[in-house]
Amino acid sequence: MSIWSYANPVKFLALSTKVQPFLWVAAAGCVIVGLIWGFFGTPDDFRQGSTVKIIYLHVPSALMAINAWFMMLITSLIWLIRRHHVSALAAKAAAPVGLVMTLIALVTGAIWGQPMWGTWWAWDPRLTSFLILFLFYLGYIALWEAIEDPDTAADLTSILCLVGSVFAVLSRYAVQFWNQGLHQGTSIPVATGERSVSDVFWYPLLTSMVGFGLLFLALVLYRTGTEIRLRRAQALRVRAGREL
Amino acid sequence: MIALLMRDLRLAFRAGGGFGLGLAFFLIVTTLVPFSVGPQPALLSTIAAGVLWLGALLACLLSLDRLLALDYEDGTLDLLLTAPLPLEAAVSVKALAHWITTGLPLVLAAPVLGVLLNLPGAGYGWLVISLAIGTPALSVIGTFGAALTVGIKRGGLLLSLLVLPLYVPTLIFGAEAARRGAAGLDPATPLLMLAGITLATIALMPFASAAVLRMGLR
Amino acid sequence: MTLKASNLTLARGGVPVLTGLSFVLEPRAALILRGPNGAGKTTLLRTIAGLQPAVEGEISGAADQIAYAGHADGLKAMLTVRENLMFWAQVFGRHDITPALDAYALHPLADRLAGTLSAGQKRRLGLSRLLVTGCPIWVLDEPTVSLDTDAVAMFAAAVRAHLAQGGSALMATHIDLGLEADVIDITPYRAMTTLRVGASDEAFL
Amino acid sequence: MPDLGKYAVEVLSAYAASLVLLAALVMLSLRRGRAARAALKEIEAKVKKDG
Repeated sequence: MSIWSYANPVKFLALSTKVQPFLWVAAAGCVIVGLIWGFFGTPDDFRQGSTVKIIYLHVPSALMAINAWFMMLITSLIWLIRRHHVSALAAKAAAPVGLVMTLIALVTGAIWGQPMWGTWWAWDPRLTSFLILFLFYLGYIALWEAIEDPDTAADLTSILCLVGSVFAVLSRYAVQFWNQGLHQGTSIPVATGERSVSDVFWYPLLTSMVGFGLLFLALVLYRTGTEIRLRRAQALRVRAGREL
Repeated sequence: MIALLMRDLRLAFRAGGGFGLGLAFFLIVTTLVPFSVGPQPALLSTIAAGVLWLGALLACLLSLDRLLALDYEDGTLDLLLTAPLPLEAAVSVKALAHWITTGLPLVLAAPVLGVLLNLPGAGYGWLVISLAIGTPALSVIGTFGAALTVGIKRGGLLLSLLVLPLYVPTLIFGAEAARRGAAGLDPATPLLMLAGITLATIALMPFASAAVLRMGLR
Repeated sequence: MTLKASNLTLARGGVPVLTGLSFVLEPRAALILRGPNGAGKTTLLRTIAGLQPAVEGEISGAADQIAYAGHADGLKAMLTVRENLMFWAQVFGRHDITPALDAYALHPLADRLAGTLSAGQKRRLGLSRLLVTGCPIWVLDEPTVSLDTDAVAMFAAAVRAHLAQGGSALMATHIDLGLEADVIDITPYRAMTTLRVGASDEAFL
Repeated sequence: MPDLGKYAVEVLSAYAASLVLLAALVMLSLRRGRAARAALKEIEAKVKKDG
């Protein structure tokens, strides 16, 4: 059985209904454990004091903010190439989640930046990139809302997602060129495998990141189900209307 | 293709065509800046290059919602789609017409408005060059935004919301080049990046715009 | 050029409206579509003109042969009649607009702005556009809307001349133009709401 | 409750803001989901009755 068989809405709904309870429990468990562990169980940083506890919200949400867009890019491509409706609806479902994740990353970043850098906001490349990402999410969601025909909306938002991705990367480099920035380097460099975060902070952070990831997954599955039901209701309504 | 270009230009210059509106908007924005930040010459001269770039960008944005919407309403787009002209070429030509009627006048007017904002003497040349290189990208990207929103009623605001984030790289490199020029620094790097963006968007965006138009008009 | 459509299924807004429709349009022939409102005439004509894809079935002989005239005429109010026509002629790679002006008695109006014309005059201008395209197959959606008796006669004469030159015409109209035309009633081809194949919402039913 | 030192306000407000945002997202998703289920049930029942 190929993975594409889950592109069928009915099959997708059946599967997602089955896994969702586990996902929700696991997501809630990881988020709660990660945050409580981080909040109560870790020492203060010798330079940053207790503000380091914000990392358990800031890093996971920032990670998911980018991953959500990345997921939308992939599902948009799948829609454009293979025309699977579930894929397009998953992209639609993920956008608000990504938007909120971006917002959390921005808010926690600002609250963290205030005591550390002495300012709520700095036009630092990372902060600025996230602000731009936020705008992209807004535009993407607004375009979905504005187009009546669902397939046309899926087509146009997919292309916007594609073009937007290119421009988002371009903006990232432009912003870096424009201002070198205050923000510390990446916390989890994938390539080198070396962490700039010590173990005491790392394990609760990892738990929290897994939790945010699972939460994202659970939310997207749930919201995709919602979109599928709305689409089905609309399809039935159109046809019922034409009988008369 | 030339026929389409000539028609768009002629329409823009006829009464009600909207030519000059962008220019007037640019003038007003520039005039309002000193009212909002204060008249100190030193302050104005540091922000002049950036303000002029931003003003030009907003003026460009202003006329985008007429770019394809008018042709959509009177059926011209449907007829163009059935004509032997490739749609990619048609949207490129429309972007070019937009640039000639909106971007080019802004480029030419910018130095005059620079005087109002105390732009340093070294900055005039670089401002004009950076605008001349950058504004075509604004027109081409704007055409994509216009194509996305063509069938949408009251799509003007949405158009701005979609297009402005896409304008970020162009604005950063363009304004950076103009600012460096005004400060007497070497603007070569941002100018080359700007040129790269412009060339890439001119080469690639028409395909996206045409694809989006075909999907939207179906 | 023979236009062939075989076994077409067409959708409007993702829902099939017509199915199993086939026809052949030979040169020198005209084909008139009949059917009540909402039967899918406009959808069919737009599909033939290439503005939307058919859900199923094949259309051959249409590529770059078609001059389409829909509900909107694609006229610019701020251009004169002559400029409007000249533009469309150039888009189709031609330059001579005199025959078009002749056929619809537009010479006296040639230098008026299209925006100042009456609805019927605009429609005449829109129809004269077909003559400057030089395309052999005309696809017309309700061409006689807002035309008076004289103008309908001009239109019928233009179609007749077009057919005599080897062209063909496919149109949706309720008016009898006095043409030697086949009539095809599309009502029987109406898609049942139970038809799912190819509908864009098929997966959701 | 750990001693948050002089940054207590910052840390707590960051947690509060994030949790509120997440809760709002989950609530809105659930509400929309329930509305969709109800709408679908209604139209399905109607279609079944008619056809």
